[in-house]
Amino acid sequence: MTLEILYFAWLRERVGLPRETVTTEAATVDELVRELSAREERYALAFSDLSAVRVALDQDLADFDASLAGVREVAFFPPMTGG
Amino acid sequence: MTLEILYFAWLRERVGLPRETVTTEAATVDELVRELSAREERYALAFSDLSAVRVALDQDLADFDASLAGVREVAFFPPMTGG
Amino acid sequence: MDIRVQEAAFDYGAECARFADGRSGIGAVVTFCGVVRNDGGSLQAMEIEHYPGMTERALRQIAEEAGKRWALADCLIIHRYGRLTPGERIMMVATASAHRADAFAAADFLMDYLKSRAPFWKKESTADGSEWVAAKSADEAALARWSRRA
Amino acid sequence: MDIRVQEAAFDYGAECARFADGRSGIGAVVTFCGVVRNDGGSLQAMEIEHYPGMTERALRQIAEEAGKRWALADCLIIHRYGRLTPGERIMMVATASAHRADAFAAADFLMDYLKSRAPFWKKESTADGSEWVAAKSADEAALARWSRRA
Repeated sequence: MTLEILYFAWLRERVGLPRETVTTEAATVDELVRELSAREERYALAFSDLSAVRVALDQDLADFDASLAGVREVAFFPPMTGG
Repeated sequence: MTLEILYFAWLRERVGLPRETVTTEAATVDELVRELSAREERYALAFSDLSAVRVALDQDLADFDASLAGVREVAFFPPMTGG
Repeated sequence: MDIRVQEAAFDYGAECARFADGRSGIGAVVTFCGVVRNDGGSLQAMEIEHYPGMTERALRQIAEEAGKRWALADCLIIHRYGRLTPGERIMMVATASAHRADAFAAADFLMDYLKSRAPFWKKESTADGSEWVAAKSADEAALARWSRRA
Repeated sequence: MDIRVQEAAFDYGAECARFADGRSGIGAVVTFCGVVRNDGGSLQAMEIEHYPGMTERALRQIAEEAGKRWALADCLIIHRYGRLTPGERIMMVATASAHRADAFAAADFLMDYLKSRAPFWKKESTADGSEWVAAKSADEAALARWSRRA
Protein backbone atom coordinates (compact mmCIF):
# COMPACT_ATOMS: atom_id res chain seq x y z
CA MET A 1 0.00 0.00 0.00
CA THR A 2 1.27 3.44 -0.90
CA LEU A 3 0.34 6.39 1.32
CA GLU A 4 0.90 10.10 0.93
CA ILE A 5 1.92 11.34 4.40
CA LEU A 6 1.70 15.03 5.31
CA TYR A 7 3.18 16.81 8.32
CA PHE A 8 2.21 20.22 9.63
CA ALA A 9 3.51 22.79 12.12
CA TRP A 10 6.10 21.43 14.56
CA LEU A 11 5.60 17.87 13.30
CA ARG A 12 6.72 19.07 9.87
CA GLU A 13 9.73 20.76 11.48
CA ARG A 14 10.74 17.70 13.51
CA VAL A 15 10.30 15.25 10.67
CA GLY A 16 12.07 17.72 8.40
CA LEU A 17 9.71 17.54 5.44
CA PRO A 18 6.15 18.56 4.60
CA ARG A 19 5.14 15.38 2.81
CA GLU A 20 6.45 12.04 1.62
CA THR A 21 5.19 8.94 -0.13
CA VAL A 22 5.49 5.81 1.97
CA THR A 23 4.98 2.17 1.09
CA THR A 24 3.71 0.26 4.10
CA GLU A 25 1.72 -2.74 5.22
CA ALA A 26 0.51 -0.97 8.39
CA ALA A 27 -3.17 -1.74 9.04
CA THR A 28 -3.85 1.15 11.41
CA VAL A 29 -2.55 4.64 12.16
CA ASP A 30 -0.91 3.25 15.32
CA GLU A 31 1.02 0.70 13.30
CA LEU A 32 2.10 3.34 10.81
CA VAL A 33 3.36 5.57 13.63
CA ARG A 34 5.35 2.67 15.13
CA GLU A 35 6.80 1.85 11.74
CA LEU A 36 7.88 5.44 11.08
CA SER A 37 9.25 5.86 14.62
CA ALA A 38 11.38 2.75 14.19
CA ARG A 39 12.76 4.09 10.95
CA GLU A 40 14.65 7.17 12.12
CA GLU A 41 15.23 9.21 15.24
CA ARG A 42 13.47 12.31 13.81
CA TYR A 43 10.22 10.36 13.50
CA ALA A 44 10.60 8.88 16.98
CA LEU A 45 11.05 12.44 18.28
CA ALA A 46 8.06 13.77 16.34
CA PHE A 47 5.81 11.00 17.63
CA SER A 48 7.24 10.81 21.16
CA ASP A 49 4.09 12.27 22.74
CA LEU A 50 1.03 11.14 20.81
CA SER A 51 -1.29 13.08 23.12
CA ALA A 52 0.00 16.16 21.29
CA VAL A 53 -0.53 14.69 17.82
CA ARG A 54 -3.70 14.66 15.75
CA VAL A 55 -4.27 12.62 12.61
CA ALA A 56 -6.50 13.06 9.57
CA LEU A 57 -7.24 10.33 7.03
CA ASP A 58 -8.13 11.63 3.59
CA GLN A 59 -8.76 15.03 5.21
CA ASP A 60 -11.10 13.87 7.97
CA LEU A 61 -10.01 13.80 11.60
CA ALA A 62 -9.51 10.23 12.83
CA ASP A 63 -8.32 8.25 15.82
CA PHE A 64 -5.00 6.42 16.09
CA ASP A 65 -6.71 3.06 16.06
CA ALA A 66 -8.45 3.83 12.75
CA SER A 67 -7.91 1.47 9.86
CA LEU A 68 -5.80 2.55 6.88
CA ALA A 69 -7.75 0.37 4.47
CA GLY A 70 -8.53 2.38 1.36
CA VAL A 71 -6.81 5.49 2.71
CA ARG A 72 -4.63 7.54 0.36
CA GLU A 73 -3.61 10.56 2.43
CA VAL A 74 -2.55 10.58 6.09
CA ALA A 75 -1.77 13.87 7.84
CA PHE A 76 -0.12 14.35 11.22
CA PHE A 77 -0.27 17.67 13.05
CA PRO A 78 -0.53 19.24 16.50
CA PRO A 79 -3.88 20.33 18.00
CA MET A 80 -5.32 23.06 15.80
CA THR A 81 -5.12 26.73 16.69
CA GLY A 82 -7.29 28.55 14.19
CA GLY A 83 -9.51 31.57 14.62
CA MET B 1 -46.28 69.53 43.47
CA THR B 2 -45.94 70.05 39.71
CA LEU B 3 -45.04 67.09 37.51
CA GLU B 4 -44.20 66.84 33.85
CA ILE B 5 -46.00 63.72 32.58
CA LEU B 6 -44.99 62.02 29.32
CA TYR B 7 -46.84 59.34 27.37
CA PHE B 8 -45.40 57.10 24.67
CA ALA B 9 -46.66 54.69 22.02
CA TRP B 10 -50.27 53.55 22.49
CA LEU B 11 -50.48 55.30 25.87
CA ARG B 12 -49.78 58.57 24.07
CA GLU B 13 -52.46 57.71 21.51
CA ARG B 14 -55.08 56.80 24.13
CA VAL B 15 -54.40 59.80 26.35
CA GLY B 16 -54.30 61.94 23.22
CA LEU B 17 -51.21 63.96 24.03
CA PRO B 18 -47.46 63.36 24.33
CA ARG B 19 -46.91 65.37 27.50
CA GLU B 20 -48.66 67.59 30.02
CA THR B 21 -47.91 69.45 33.22
CA VAL B 22 -49.95 68.26 36.18
CA THR B 23 -50.34 69.68 39.66
CA THR B 24 -50.97 66.89 42.14
CA GLU B 25 -50.60 65.84 45.74
CA ALA B 26 -50.16 62.14 44.82
CA ALA B 27 -47.47 60.54 46.94
CA THR B 28 -46.83 57.51 44.72
CA VAL B 29 -47.16 56.52 41.07
CA ASP B 30 -50.19 54.42 41.99
CA GLU B 31 -51.92 57.45 43.48
CA LEU B 32 -51.10 59.53 40.42
CA VAL B 33 -52.54 56.87 38.12
CA ARG B 34 -55.76 56.75 40.18
CA GLU B 35 -56.01 60.52 40.14
CA LEU B 36 -55.55 60.71 36.36
CA SER B 37 -57.95 57.80 35.73
CA ALA B 38 -60.63 59.53 37.80
CA ARG B 39 -60.17 62.69 35.77
CA GLU B 40 -61.31 61.57 32.33
CA GLU B 41 -62.32 58.43 30.46
CA ARG B 42 -59.29 58.54 28.11
CA TYR B 43 -56.94 58.19 31.12
CA ALA B 44 -59.06 55.41 32.63
CA LEU B 45 -58.79 53.61 29.27
CA ALA B 46 -55.05 54.15 28.99
CA PHE B 47 -54.46 52.82 32.50
CA SER B 48 -57.09 50.06 32.44
CA ASP B 49 -54.47 47.28 32.37
CA LEU B 50 -51.47 48.31 34.41
CA SER B 51 -49.68 45.02 33.67
CA ALA B 52 -49.14 46.48 30.19
CA VAL B 53 -47.84 49.81 31.47
CA ARG B 54 -44.32 50.73 32.52
CA VAL B 55 -43.29 53.87 34.36
CA ALA B 56 -40.07 55.87 34.53
CA LEU B 57 -39.34 58.54 37.14
CA ASP B 58 -36.86 61.15 35.98
CA GLN B 59 -35.86 58.75 33.19
CA ASP B 60 -35.21 55.71 35.37
CA LEU B 61 -37.55 52.71 35.32
CA ALA B 62 -39.58 52.49 38.53
CA ASP B 63 -42.37 50.51 40.17
CA PHE B 64 -45.94 51.73 40.64
CA ASP B 65 -45.49 51.90 44.41
CA ALA B 66 -42.48 54.23 44.06
CA SER B 67 -42.63 57.59 45.83
CA LEU B 68 -43.00 60.77 43.78
CA ALA B 69 -41.08 62.84 46.34
CA GLY B 70 -38.59 65.04 44.50
CA VAL B 71 -39.63 63.68 41.11
CA ARG B 72 -40.00 66.13 38.22
CA GLU B 73 -40.71 63.92 35.21
CA VAL B 74 -42.99 60.88 35.08
CA ALA B 75 -43.28 58.83 31.90
CA PHE B 76 -45.83 56.12 31.11
CA PHE B 77 -45.34 53.68 28.24
CA PRO B 78 -45.91 50.08 27.14
CA PRO B 79 -43.22 47.39 27.50
CA MET B 80 -40.28 48.39 25.35
CA THR B 81 -39.61 46.85 21.95
CA GLY B 82 -36.19 48.08 20.88
CA GLY B 83 -33.45 46.34 18.95
CA MET C 1 -17.96 53.89 24.48
CA ASP C 2 -20.00 55.38 21.67
CA ILE C 3 -23.81 55.65 21.95
CA ARG C 4 -25.82 57.19 19.14
CA VAL C 5 -29.58 57.60 18.85
CA GLN C 6 -30.46 59.05 15.48
CA GLU C 7 -33.10 59.30 12.81
CA ALA C 8 -30.60 59.09 9.95
CA ALA C 9 -29.44 55.84 8.39
CA PHE C 10 -25.98 54.58 9.36
CA ASP C 11 -23.39 52.79 7.25
CA TYR C 12 -23.05 49.36 8.85
CA GLY C 13 -19.92 48.34 6.93
CA ALA C 14 -18.15 51.62 7.57
CA GLU C 15 -19.05 51.48 11.26
CA CYS C 16 -17.73 47.91 11.54
CA ALA C 17 -14.48 48.89 9.83
CA ARG C 18 -13.99 52.02 11.92
CA PHE C 19 -14.78 50.17 15.13
CA ALA C 20 -12.27 47.38 14.42
CA ASP C 21 -9.54 49.70 13.11
CA GLY C 22 -6.42 50.86 14.84
CA ARG C 23 -6.72 48.95 18.08
CA SER C 24 -3.63 47.20 19.42
CA GLY C 25 -4.68 45.19 22.46
CA ILE C 26 -7.73 43.43 21.10
CA GLY C 27 -8.19 40.02 19.51
CA ALA C 28 -11.94 39.93 18.92
CA VAL C 29 -14.65 42.17 17.51
CA VAL C 30 -18.31 41.15 17.47
CA THR C 31 -20.99 43.17 15.71
CA PHE C 32 -24.74 42.78 15.56
CA CYS C 33 -27.00 44.50 13.07
CA GLY C 34 -30.79 44.52 13.35
CA VAL C 35 -32.76 44.72 10.11
CA VAL C 36 -36.45 45.51 9.51
CA ARG C 37 -37.79 42.07 8.69
CA ASN C 38 -40.69 41.48 6.38
CA ASP C 39 -42.03 38.07 7.25
CA GLY C 40 -45.16 37.86 5.19
CA GLY C 41 -44.27 40.44 2.58
CA SER C 42 -47.02 42.71 3.89
CA LEU C 43 -45.04 45.18 5.99
CA GLN C 44 -44.97 48.64 4.46
CA ALA C 45 -43.13 50.56 7.13
CA MET C 46 -42.01 50.48 10.72
CA GLU C 47 -42.20 53.59 12.86
CA ILE C 48 -39.87 53.66 15.86
CA GLU C 49 -40.76 56.01 18.70
CA HIS C 50 -38.38 56.67 21.56
CA TYR C 51 -38.00 58.75 24.72
CA PRO C 52 -35.32 61.37 24.03
CA GLY C 53 -33.06 61.76 27.02
CA MET C 54 -33.99 58.52 28.70
CA THR C 55 -32.99 56.51 25.62
CA GLU C 56 -29.38 57.69 25.67
CA ARG C 57 -29.31 57.32 29.45
CA ALA C 58 -30.65 53.74 29.37
CA LEU C 59 -28.28 52.70 26.58
CA ARG C 60 -25.34 54.18 28.47
CA GLN C 61 -26.32 52.30 31.63
CA ILE C 62 -26.63 49.04 29.70
CA ALA C 63 -23.23 49.59 28.07
CA GLU C 64 -21.65 50.44 31.43
CA GLU C 65 -23.10 47.29 32.95
CA ALA C 66 -21.59 45.26 30.09
CA GLY C 67 -18.25 46.94 30.76
CA LYS C 68 -18.40 45.83 34.40
CA ARG C 69 -19.20 42.24 33.53
CA TRP C 70 -16.72 41.66 30.72
CA ALA C 71 -13.27 42.89 29.78
CA LEU C 72 -14.20 45.21 26.93
CA ALA C 73 -11.81 47.50 25.11
CA ASP C 74 -14.78 49.39 23.66
CA CYS C 75 -18.41 49.17 22.68
CA LEU C 76 -20.69 50.93 20.23
CA ILE C 77 -24.47 51.21 20.07
CA ILE C 78 -26.33 52.93 17.24
CA HIS C 79 -30.13 52.90 17.27
CA ARG C 80 -32.43 54.66 14.84
CA TYR C 81 -35.88 56.07 15.35
CA GLY C 82 -38.50 57.36 12.92
CA ARG C 83 -39.83 55.68 9.82
CA LEU C 84 -38.04 52.66 8.35
CA THR C 85 -38.91 50.31 5.51
CA PRO C 86 -38.26 46.54 5.19
CA GLY C 87 -34.59 45.71 4.69
CA GLU C 88 -33.42 48.90 6.39
CA ARG C 89 -30.99 48.63 9.29
CA ILE C 90 -32.55 49.58 12.59
CA MET C 91 -29.61 49.40 14.90
CA MET C 92 -26.21 47.90 15.57
CA VAL C 93 -23.95 47.08 18.46
CA ALA C 94 -20.24 46.29 18.40
CA THR C 95 -17.91 45.04 21.11
CA ALA C 96 -14.12 44.73 21.17
CA SER C 97 -12.15 42.60 23.60
CA ALA C 98 -8.92 40.69 23.98
CA HIS C 99 -10.86 37.42 23.85
CA ARG C 100 -13.80 36.19 21.83
CA ALA C 101 -15.88 34.91 24.74
CA ASP C 102 -16.07 38.39 26.29
CA ALA C 103 -16.88 40.07 22.97
CA PHE C 104 -19.66 37.58 22.19
CA ALA C 105 -21.23 37.60 25.65
CA ALA C 106 -21.19 41.39 25.88
CA ALA C 107 -22.81 41.86 22.45
CA ASP C 108 -25.47 39.28 23.29
CA PHE C 109 -26.11 40.99 26.64
CA LEU C 110 -26.35 44.46 25.05
CA MET C 111 -28.94 43.16 22.61
CA ASP C 112 -31.05 41.44 25.25
CA TYR C 113 -31.09 44.52 27.45
CA LEU C 114 -31.72 47.10 24.81
CA LYS C 115 -34.59 44.99 23.43
CA SER C 116 -36.50 45.19 26.70
CA ARG C 117 -34.95 47.99 28.74
CA ALA C 118 -34.29 50.85 26.35
CA PRO C 119 -37.34 53.06 25.67
CA PHE C 120 -38.09 52.28 22.04
CA TRP C 121 -41.48 51.26 20.66
CA LYS C 122 -42.20 49.90 17.21
CA LYS C 123 -45.33 50.37 15.18
CA GLU C 124 -45.84 48.34 12.02
CA SER C 125 -47.87 49.54 9.04
CA THR C 126 -49.45 47.23 6.51
CA ALA C 127 -52.20 47.75 3.95
CA ASP C 128 -54.65 46.86 6.75
CA GLY C 129 -53.51 49.67 9.04
CA SER C 130 -50.91 50.06 11.72
CA GLU C 131 -50.29 48.32 15.00
CA TRP C 132 -47.89 48.61 17.93
CA VAL C 133 -45.54 45.65 18.18
CA ALA C 134 -46.16 43.73 21.41
CA ALA C 135 -43.22 42.90 23.63
CA LYS C 136 -42.32 39.22 23.40
CA SER C 137 -42.22 37.10 26.53
CA ALA C 138 -39.16 35.41 25.01
CA ASP C 139 -37.33 38.75 25.08
CA GLU C 140 -38.17 39.29 28.72
CA ALA C 141 -37.19 35.68 29.49
CA ALA C 142 -33.84 36.21 27.75
CA LEU C 143 -32.87 38.68 30.46
CA ALA C 144 -32.91 35.88 33.02
CA ARG C 145 -29.81 34.48 31.31
CA TRP C 146 -27.82 37.34 32.81
CA SER C 147 -29.15 36.67 36.27
CA ARG C 148 -26.47 38.36 38.34
CA ARG C 149 -28.64 41.46 38.11
CA ALA C 150 -31.63 40.64 35.95
CA MET D 1 -22.69 29.79 2.27
CA ASP D 2 -19.37 31.42 1.44
CA ILE D 3 -16.07 29.90 2.64
CA ARG D 4 -12.78 31.55 1.73
CA VAL D 5 -9.26 30.52 2.76
CA GLN D 6 -6.77 33.03 1.46
CA GLU D 7 -3.39 34.62 2.00
CA ALA D 8 -4.56 38.10 1.03
CA ALA D 9 -6.04 40.59 3.48
CA PHE D 10 -9.80 41.06 3.42
CA ASP D 11 -11.84 44.21 3.91
CA TYR D 12 -13.84 43.55 7.08
CA GLY D 13 -16.16 46.56 6.70
CA ALA D 14 -16.89 45.84 3.06
CA GLU D 15 -17.55 42.17 3.82
CA CYS D 16 -19.94 43.10 6.64
CA ALA D 17 -21.82 45.50 4.38
CA ARG D 18 -22.01 43.07 1.48
CA PHE D 19 -23.12 40.25 3.76
CA ALA D 20 -25.94 42.30 5.31
CA ASP D 21 -27.06 43.90 2.05
CA GLY D 22 -30.07 43.07 -0.04
CA ARG D 23 -31.65 40.37 2.10
CA SER D 24 -35.38 40.48 2.65
CA GLY D 25 -36.28 37.77 5.16
CA ILE D 26 -33.67 38.43 7.84
CA GLY D 27 -33.76 40.44 11.03
CA ALA D 28 -30.31 39.82 12.46
CA VAL D 29 -26.71 39.78 11.29
CA VAL D 30 -23.83 38.87 13.61
CA THR D 31 -20.20 39.21 12.60
CA PHE D 32 -17.00 38.23 14.35
CA CYS D 33 -13.54 39.45 13.41
CA GLY D 34 -10.34 37.97 14.84
CA VAL D 35 -7.35 40.29 15.12
CA VAL D 36 -3.66 39.50 15.73
CA ARG D 37 -3.28 40.56 19.34
CA ASN D 38 -0.07 41.88 20.78
CA ASP D 39 -0.35 41.35 24.50
CA GLY D 40 3.08 42.29 25.73
CA GLY D 41 4.11 44.45 22.81
CA SER D 42 6.77 41.90 21.86
CA LEU D 43 5.05 40.08 18.98
CA GLN D 44 6.66 40.81 15.64
CA ALA D 45 4.66 38.51 13.39
CA MET D 46 2.33 35.57 13.32
CA GLU D 47 2.70 32.87 10.70
CA ILE D 48 -0.43 30.84 9.99
CA GLU D 49 0.03 27.43 8.40
CA HIS D 50 -2.90 25.42 7.11
CA TYR D 51 -3.75 22.18 5.32
CA PRO D 52 -4.98 23.11 1.83
CA GLY D 53 -7.96 21.00 0.87
CA MET D 54 -8.79 19.82 4.34
CA THR D 55 -9.17 23.40 5.58
CA GLU D 56 -11.97 24.26 3.14
CA ARG D 57 -13.55 20.87 3.76
CA ALA D 58 -13.49 21.27 7.57
CA LEU D 59 -14.86 24.82 7.41
CA ARG D 60 -17.65 23.72 5.10
CA GLN D 61 -18.57 20.87 7.45
CA ILE D 62 -18.63 23.25 10.42
CA ALA D 63 -20.81 25.73 8.51
CA GLU D 64 -23.16 22.95 7.40
CA GLU D 65 -23.48 21.74 10.98
CA ALA D 66 -24.37 25.30 12.07
CA GLY D 67 -26.98 25.39 9.30
CA LYS D 68 -28.57 22.22 10.68
CA ARG D 69 -28.70 23.52 14.23
CA TRP D 70 -30.01 27.02 13.61
CA ALA D 71 -32.28 28.74 11.10
CA LEU D 72 -29.65 30.58 9.09
CA ALA D 73 -30.32 32.54 5.93
CA ASP D 74 -26.59 32.53 5.18
CA CYS D 75 -23.13 32.33 6.65
CA LEU D 76 -19.67 33.48 5.68
CA ILE D 77 -16.22 32.36 6.83
CA ILE D 78 -12.99 34.01 5.70
CA HIS D 79 -9.69 32.78 7.17
CA ARG D 80 -6.22 33.94 6.20
CA TYR D 81 -2.94 32.06 6.24
CA GLY D 82 0.66 33.20 5.83
CA ARG D 83 2.45 36.00 7.64
CA LEU D 84 0.44 38.56 9.63
CA THR D 85 1.50 41.40 11.90
CA PRO D 86 -0.14 42.69 15.10
CA GLY D 87 -3.40 44.51 14.45
CA GLU D 88 -4.04 42.63 11.20
CA ARG D 89 -7.30 40.80 10.77
CA ILE D 90 -6.90 37.04 10.75
CA MET D 91 -10.40 35.88 10.00
CA MET D 92 -14.07 36.67 10.18
CA VAL D 93 -17.39 34.90 10.33
CA ALA D 94 -20.85 36.30 9.66
CA THR D 95 -24.30 34.82 10.15
CA ALA D 96 -27.72 36.03 9.03
CA SER D 97 -31.02 34.87 10.45
CA ALA D 98 -34.59 35.94 11.03
CA HIS D 99 -33.89 36.14 14.78
CA ARG D 100 -30.97 37.33 16.85
CA ALA D 101 -30.67 34.23 19.05
CA ASP D 102 -29.95 32.01 16.03
CA ALA D 103 -27.48 34.47 14.52
CA PHE D 104 -25.57 34.82 17.81
CA ALA D 105 -25.50 31.12 18.65
CA ALA D 106 -24.39 30.12 15.15
CA ALA D 107 -21.55 32.68 15.04
CA ASP D 108 -20.37 31.60 18.49
CA PHE D 109 -20.53 27.94 17.41
CA LEU D 110 -18.61 28.60 14.17
CA MET D 111 -15.85 30.30 16.15
CA ASP D 112 -15.56 27.54 18.75
CA TYR D 113 -15.36 24.85 16.10
CA LEU D 114 -13.00 26.55 13.73
CA LYS D 115 -10.66 27.35 16.65
CA SER D 116 -10.16 23.67 17.45
CA ARG D 117 -11.36 21.67 14.45
CA ALA D 118 -10.12 23.51 11.37
CA PRO D 119 -6.51 22.70 10.42
CA PHE D 120 -4.74 25.98 11.13
CA TRP D 121 -1.60 26.39 13.21
CA LYS D 122 -0.12 29.65 14.47
CA LYS D 123 3.53 30.43 15.05
CA GLU D 124 4.49 33.61 16.85
CA SER D 125 7.75 35.45 16.26
CA THR D 126 9.34 37.77 18.81
CA ALA D 127 12.87 39.16 19.15
CA ASP D 128 13.67 35.97 21.10
CA GLY D 129 12.71 33.64 18.27
CA SER D 130 9.56 31.91 17.16
CA GLU D 131 7.25 29.44 18.79
CA TRP D 132 4.15 27.45 17.86
CA VAL D 133 1.07 28.59 19.72
CA ALA D 134 -0.21 25.81 22.00
CA ALA D 135 -3.87 24.86 21.84
CA LYS D 136 -5.75 26.15 24.89
CA SER D 137 -7.67 23.73 27.05
CA ALA D 138 -10.34 26.46 27.34
CA ASP D 139 -10.87 26.28 23.57
CA GLU D 140 -11.32 22.52 23.70
CA ALA D 141 -13.62 22.90 26.71
CA ALA D 142 -15.71 25.47 24.82
CA LEU D 143 -16.78 22.74 22.39
CA ALA D 144 -18.61 20.96 25.22
CA ARG D 145 -21.12 23.82 25.21
CA TRP D 146 -22.49 22.45 21.93
CA SER D 147 -22.80 18.98 23.33
CA ARG D 148 -25.33 17.52 20.92
CA ARG D 149 -22.31 16.43 18.89
CA ALA D 150 -19.18 17.66 20.65
